[in-house]
Amino acid sequence: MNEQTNASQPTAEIENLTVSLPVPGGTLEAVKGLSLSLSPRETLGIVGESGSGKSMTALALMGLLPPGARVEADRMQVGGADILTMSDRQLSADIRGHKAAMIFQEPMTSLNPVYSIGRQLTEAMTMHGQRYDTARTRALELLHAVGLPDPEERFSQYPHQFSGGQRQRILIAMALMNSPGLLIADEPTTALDVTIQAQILDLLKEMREKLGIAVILITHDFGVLSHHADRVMVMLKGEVIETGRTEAVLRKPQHEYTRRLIDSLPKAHSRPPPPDGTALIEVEQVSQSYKFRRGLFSPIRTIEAVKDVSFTLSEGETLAFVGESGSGKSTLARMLLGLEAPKAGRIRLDGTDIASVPDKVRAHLLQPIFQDPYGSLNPRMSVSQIIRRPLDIHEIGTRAERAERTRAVMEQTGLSPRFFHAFPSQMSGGQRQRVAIARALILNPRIIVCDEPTSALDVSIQAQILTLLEGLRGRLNLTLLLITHDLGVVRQMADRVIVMQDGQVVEAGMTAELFAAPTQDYTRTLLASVSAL
Amino acid sequence: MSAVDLDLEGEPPLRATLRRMRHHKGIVFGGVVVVIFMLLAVFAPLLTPYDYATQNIANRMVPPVWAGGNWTHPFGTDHLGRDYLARLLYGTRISVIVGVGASTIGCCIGVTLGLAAGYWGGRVDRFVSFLLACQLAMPTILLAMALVFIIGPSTLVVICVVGVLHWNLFLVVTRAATMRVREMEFVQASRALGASPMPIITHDVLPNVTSHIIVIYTFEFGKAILAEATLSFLGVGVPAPAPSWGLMIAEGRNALFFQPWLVIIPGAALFLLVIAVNLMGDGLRDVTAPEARQ
Amino acid sequence: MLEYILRRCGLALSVGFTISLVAFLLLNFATDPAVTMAGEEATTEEIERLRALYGFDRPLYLQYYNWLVSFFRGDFGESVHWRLPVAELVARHFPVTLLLAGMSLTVTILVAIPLGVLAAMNPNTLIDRIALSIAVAAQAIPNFWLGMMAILLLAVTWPIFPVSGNNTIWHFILPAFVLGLSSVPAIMRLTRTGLLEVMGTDYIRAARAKGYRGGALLFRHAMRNALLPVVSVLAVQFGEKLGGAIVTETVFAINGIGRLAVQSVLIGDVPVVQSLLFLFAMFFVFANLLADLLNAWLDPRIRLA
Amino acid sequence: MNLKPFLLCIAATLIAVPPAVADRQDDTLVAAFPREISTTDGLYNTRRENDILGLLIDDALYYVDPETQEPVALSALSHEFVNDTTLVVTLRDDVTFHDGSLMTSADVVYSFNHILDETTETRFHARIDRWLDSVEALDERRVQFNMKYPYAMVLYDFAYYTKIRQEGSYEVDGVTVPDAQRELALGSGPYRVIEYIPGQQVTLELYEGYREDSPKAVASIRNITIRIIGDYATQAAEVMAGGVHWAFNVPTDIAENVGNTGRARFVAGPSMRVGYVALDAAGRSDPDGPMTDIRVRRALNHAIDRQAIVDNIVRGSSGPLSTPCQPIQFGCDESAAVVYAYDPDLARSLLAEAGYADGFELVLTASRDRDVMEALVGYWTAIGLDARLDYLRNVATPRNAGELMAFYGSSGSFSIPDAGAIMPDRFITDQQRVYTGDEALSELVASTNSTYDQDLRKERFREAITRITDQAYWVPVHRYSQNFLLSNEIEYVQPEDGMPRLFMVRWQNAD
Repeated sequence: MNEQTNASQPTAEIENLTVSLPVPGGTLEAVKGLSLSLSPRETLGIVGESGSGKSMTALALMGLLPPGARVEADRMQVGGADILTMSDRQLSADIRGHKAAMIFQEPMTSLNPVYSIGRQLTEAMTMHGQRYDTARTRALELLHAVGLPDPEERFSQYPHQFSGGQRQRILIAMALMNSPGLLIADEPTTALDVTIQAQILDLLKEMREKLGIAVILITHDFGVLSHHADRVMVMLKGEVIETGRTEAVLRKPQHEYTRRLIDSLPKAHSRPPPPDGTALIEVEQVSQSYKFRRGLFSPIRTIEAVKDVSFTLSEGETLAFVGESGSGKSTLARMLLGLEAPKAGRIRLDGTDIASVPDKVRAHLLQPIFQDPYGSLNPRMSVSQIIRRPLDIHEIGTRAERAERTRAVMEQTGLSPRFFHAFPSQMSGGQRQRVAIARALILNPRIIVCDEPTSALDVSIQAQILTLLEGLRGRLNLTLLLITHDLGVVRQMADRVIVMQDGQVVEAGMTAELFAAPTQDYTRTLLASVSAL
Repeated sequence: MSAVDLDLEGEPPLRATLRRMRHHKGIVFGGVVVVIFMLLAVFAPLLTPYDYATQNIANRMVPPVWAGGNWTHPFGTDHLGRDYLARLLYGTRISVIVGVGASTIGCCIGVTLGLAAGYWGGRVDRFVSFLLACQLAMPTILLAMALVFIIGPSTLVVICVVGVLHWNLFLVVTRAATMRVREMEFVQASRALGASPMPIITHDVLPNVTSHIIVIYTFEFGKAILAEATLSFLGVGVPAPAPSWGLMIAEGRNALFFQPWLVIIPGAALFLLVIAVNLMGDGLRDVTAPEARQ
Repeated sequence: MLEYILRRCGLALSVGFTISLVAFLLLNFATDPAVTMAGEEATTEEIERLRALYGFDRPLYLQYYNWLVSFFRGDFGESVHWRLPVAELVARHFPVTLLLAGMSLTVTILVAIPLGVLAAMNPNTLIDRIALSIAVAAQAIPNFWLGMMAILLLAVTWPIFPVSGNNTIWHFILPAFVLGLSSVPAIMRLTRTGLLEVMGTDYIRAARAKGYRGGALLFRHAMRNALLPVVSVLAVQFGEKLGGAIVTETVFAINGIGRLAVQSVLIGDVPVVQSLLFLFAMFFVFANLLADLLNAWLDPRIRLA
Repeated sequence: MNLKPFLLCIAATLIAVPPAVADRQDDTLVAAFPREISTTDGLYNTRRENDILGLLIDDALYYVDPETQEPVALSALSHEFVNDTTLVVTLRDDVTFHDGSLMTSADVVYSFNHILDETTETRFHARIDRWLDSVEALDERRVQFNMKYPYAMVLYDFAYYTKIRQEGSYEVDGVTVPDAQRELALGSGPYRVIEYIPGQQVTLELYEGYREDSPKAVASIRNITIRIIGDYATQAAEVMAGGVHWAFNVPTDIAENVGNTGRARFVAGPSMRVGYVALDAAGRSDPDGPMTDIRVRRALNHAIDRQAIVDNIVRGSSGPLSTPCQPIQFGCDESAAVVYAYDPDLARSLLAEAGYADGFELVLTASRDRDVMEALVGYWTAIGLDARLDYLRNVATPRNAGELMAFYGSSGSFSIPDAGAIMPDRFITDQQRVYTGDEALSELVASTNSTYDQDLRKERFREAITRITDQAYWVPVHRYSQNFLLSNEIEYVQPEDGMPRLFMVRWQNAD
């Protein structure tokens, strides 16, 4: 239907693109003077943190910028068509889904829940006058190609009947229906579990080679790019600060920011193994299950979140729980924090059964740090109130003493005193996470339970927080229980690792040993899926 | 789409909300109108020399100024020669008192149940949900009529009946907000600190659902005013000779085609007050929404 | 799915049961049905005779049991005032109200949904503001007042529509409009926000990336998702029309169930009020049930759960 | 969403129901009644609405002539007093019920026995039972009435307080069922009921077998539809819009306004109706209540300006009232009444004298004439009482139960121009509505009708009126004006006695 692009001509080309967005009180230049050129079969990685303008660039290519956005460029073409001069109708008819297709970060929500996948696949062709039979044949062909099992049978099923990975495969198939020359993948794996991530990236690579298309891969994760992109473009605040062959950029980053990005990737640490301390937490064959209903009237289902888990946490060590979402690691943390009671098994805190440890004593022993720095702070309280709250609840000290202690902890966690009366909404994500750490520290607990402490933060901030935690651990002789899906974090921080899957312990061992020689298949898949540099 | 990371000069949430309120046309308009009505209600005796109940049947049905009347009775007089402006002004008191009283009663019931259901969940939630299902199914107007009829009409009875029958929105919103807040990590942090439920509800949950409650309160305020007017109109509300606007409309109904102002004036007052209240509610929702979204 | 339906029906029944209890207790505690029933000019002996005849002297729980049993047999008791079986009164008045409710729902749909769609398609424009203003105004207008204004303008000043009564379909147009308008704000806002929300979802962005735009995007992708909640709220609104009919029918002198309710309350006709309270509630409950089932059927996420 | 079926349904309904507009073309007169007709059987309701309906569908033995206001024979041919307490009535031989059957003496005896039987719960039992001992048929055409005492009002009572029903009308499967004639009363009048929709309308049709020499044979319009329209504003709107031809008792304000538009005519006709507030002098609601104090009752009388109420609110052909009857009635001698002039200061001092200087809570219960009620409450508030209006649809129940301290009542005396038509009902203590607690008065009033000596009756009425007004058992308020709204299409002249006779309505310029 659309003529094959001339081999000599680049698939997509942008010269001097500027995108400005209206914001309260003026305009924001989301992309400034960007130029790029992309040949068939080539993969360009665009990397940057949120707000760097990488997504805006992609949306500009599709003509899908939010209303009110202004686009200026010397030249912008996809598959030989000049996007700048095209109307929305023309863009719809000729570019979107035809010359250029796009897949998005969230496979769970990118399919319309009320229509079957068959309809959503075929309409990409039928809406432009193709026969349904042709479209169906093509769709089944592509579903086979992207590796969806039983495409014929599942053709009339609805999105909610597929897993996240499967949905991303369906979305890739959908993007390829009209054989576009360019595929833009905006964070295609961020929302997926690590083991699935690798599969999807490999699938993209395979499709690119099989179909001869050009790919723009947008990500915040340098790791993703190292194996899958030919060239890399690094963006910061709307500007391209560095561009070049992937290996070259990784090996010899030119720009300070690029260097920081690469450096901030967690590295294996070289901490001497901690001395054998006393056992602070002993967990014996703990199980936990939930009965729940999806709606008020769906049947009751039982989910076994944790099955027969046993481990010991000794004073001074850092133990990491690794697993994908639903592996039961967060449930474990909740049980330790006294937020729920186990259905079976025993948990002993410092030698006492957790059920007989009074709440307030337990609070002195261990404190949590949560994942989401937006949700973990009460937006109606000022920073000092938040940090002081544990002292208020435990009724420790006088007003002045509490304020004194608050200031001390703030200093410890690197929070400037000017934040004392600030509210969470006035702070950045990293600063908030520091507040959360300060709150956890103010009672001088011996154990900190860190539930995904960095996964909601930008990469460069992640590194700062991890460094802070490392420093505090040393200075305060903290015992850390780390819960994460990020193996990089594990390698940097943990002494010991426990790998979990479906509520059960798959493998446990010292970090270095486990990374070097995993014994279980699952652990191997997990490790392999992490894009090492 | 990727967020536009603007390093806005931060300000505390309350001040930010107040600033947004000052710049919200709906709130400003609604607020000004509501305040004017409140002032009229409070200072009614100073604004008119007439009493709302004193009749002068030799001087009935005087048209208002714009319909050929005179300035002695700017809004004219009713079928008993009572000054219509005086009745309207004193009627504001009834509307405001009923609005405040009924929505406060509804608020107390709904918020209490909502907090309990949202915080404890499980059986408590199921019980409260069942109560809600029953309450929603109750034909409110009919039940209110029956109740007022049985107990006997008076302003207090109307306030209580309307209040007792209008708590579902408070419940629904408080429950949903509480459930959401409850799952937020700062609540879990407090629980991990060993705090007992009451301090968590008062310190962590309530401040974060207050904005929703205020929004609902505004809407229910308007609804209660309309409910009172409707009951009075149907003859089972505030008893005569109290100058309830609904009653004034009912009394003016006979003259609708010939002295339409008797119906139009109280109707317009009712409309203006309720629309102002609702505009405030809409505005407050707009203004507090950004925080709710975070 | 079957379990879902059964559960839903179970809830509907238990709600109905609770409400019947409330209706029964409320009116039996608060009034003496025998006195009301004996009517004007009754003597004490006659009241006692009636009390024994209708079993008002028996224990309350037994009375409730009998009332409930006969209720489910279709015997709703007898109106004190009309001296007619309540079932017959209801049968006589209900179709009128049903027609009114149906027509007013049509008005709601025809006004609210297009308005909501228009507003959502043009957010923050003049159209949007006009639509929202209509919603805000419709929410604040006292229904009975609107009805009177409608009669004043459209039936008397310009005699386009009949003034009152329910003899022909033309008699229903003004009241249906007045009653229908009361649901417009809720439905319009819901359509608008629903559509705006849907238009901001990932799957709409994905559909746009596929080449969808304009009307095709709206009708082939966004509408069904946005209207799912609207359908259930419409059903709820339909259930609430009975309550609304109380006022509208009074204003327009329509001889439906709402007017019957008002009259029965004002003359203290206990059996009728009791039965109507229960019937209104059951009507609402079943409208809701229907909405849930409809929603389950329209939404594959529930249908195939 | 698929709306098509729903829309189709609506469309089908629109087509199926033709817009039927009742009008002159159909020879259908539409009359509006403000209050519902709970039964078409006039024996079971005494409201004016039922009086009007009864005159249309029932022919009693006698009829009050609209010109002379004297009783004339209707179903009866003649009557003859055998002695003071024995009356023989001869029936006509050509009166038929609406099913075509002939009216005989057996029907008359059956009908009177039905009223005399207390268990049938007819509304006229108390009144008829007071004087009538028994009824017997002498032959096919002659009926003998055995009276307990001489009764002056007997022919009026025949005209209005009785209906003649076919023998066995109330027997269903051998059991007497009072409601048997509720929906479609079988009468013998010029119109017959063809449809009765409770609370909505009654449809009547001219009875073809009606005899032509009847004084009611002036009926000319084929169909009469009586629509129940609860509020007068709607009635007025309907009259202006052409949906209703005839409405009565319309408040003067509205009627005048409608008349001014020229879209219909306003006629203020004469009325026999009087309005009053009865006070709980007997202390039925509260033995120590303020109403038991004569000074309080007098104060309430002095507090109201009847002339102002009449001039400003009621208007039309109304007038202030000082008697417990309508002064145009026989025996209703205004000069016998103690007149309470409007004097709020005196009222206040009377209250103070009675120990109520700071007032008390006065609840006035009423079910009609809201404007007047509010005016009364206003006057009583003005003398320092905490007066309140309790406006109910059904006053009768609490009234008969003795729960009220003051209630508004009115009586149209069935438009009978004789004080004997109102005072016995309102002052003989066997009536539950009587709150005087005055047995001597009760006997006195009872005696007014028990003689044929008109001078003696007059004397007794004088005495009773003086007693009632002196004791201030009532606050008499006003004589009513009877306001009609008549469509320009019809002709109707209201007879002097104030009883609307709908069968006298004719189309304008009809032959």
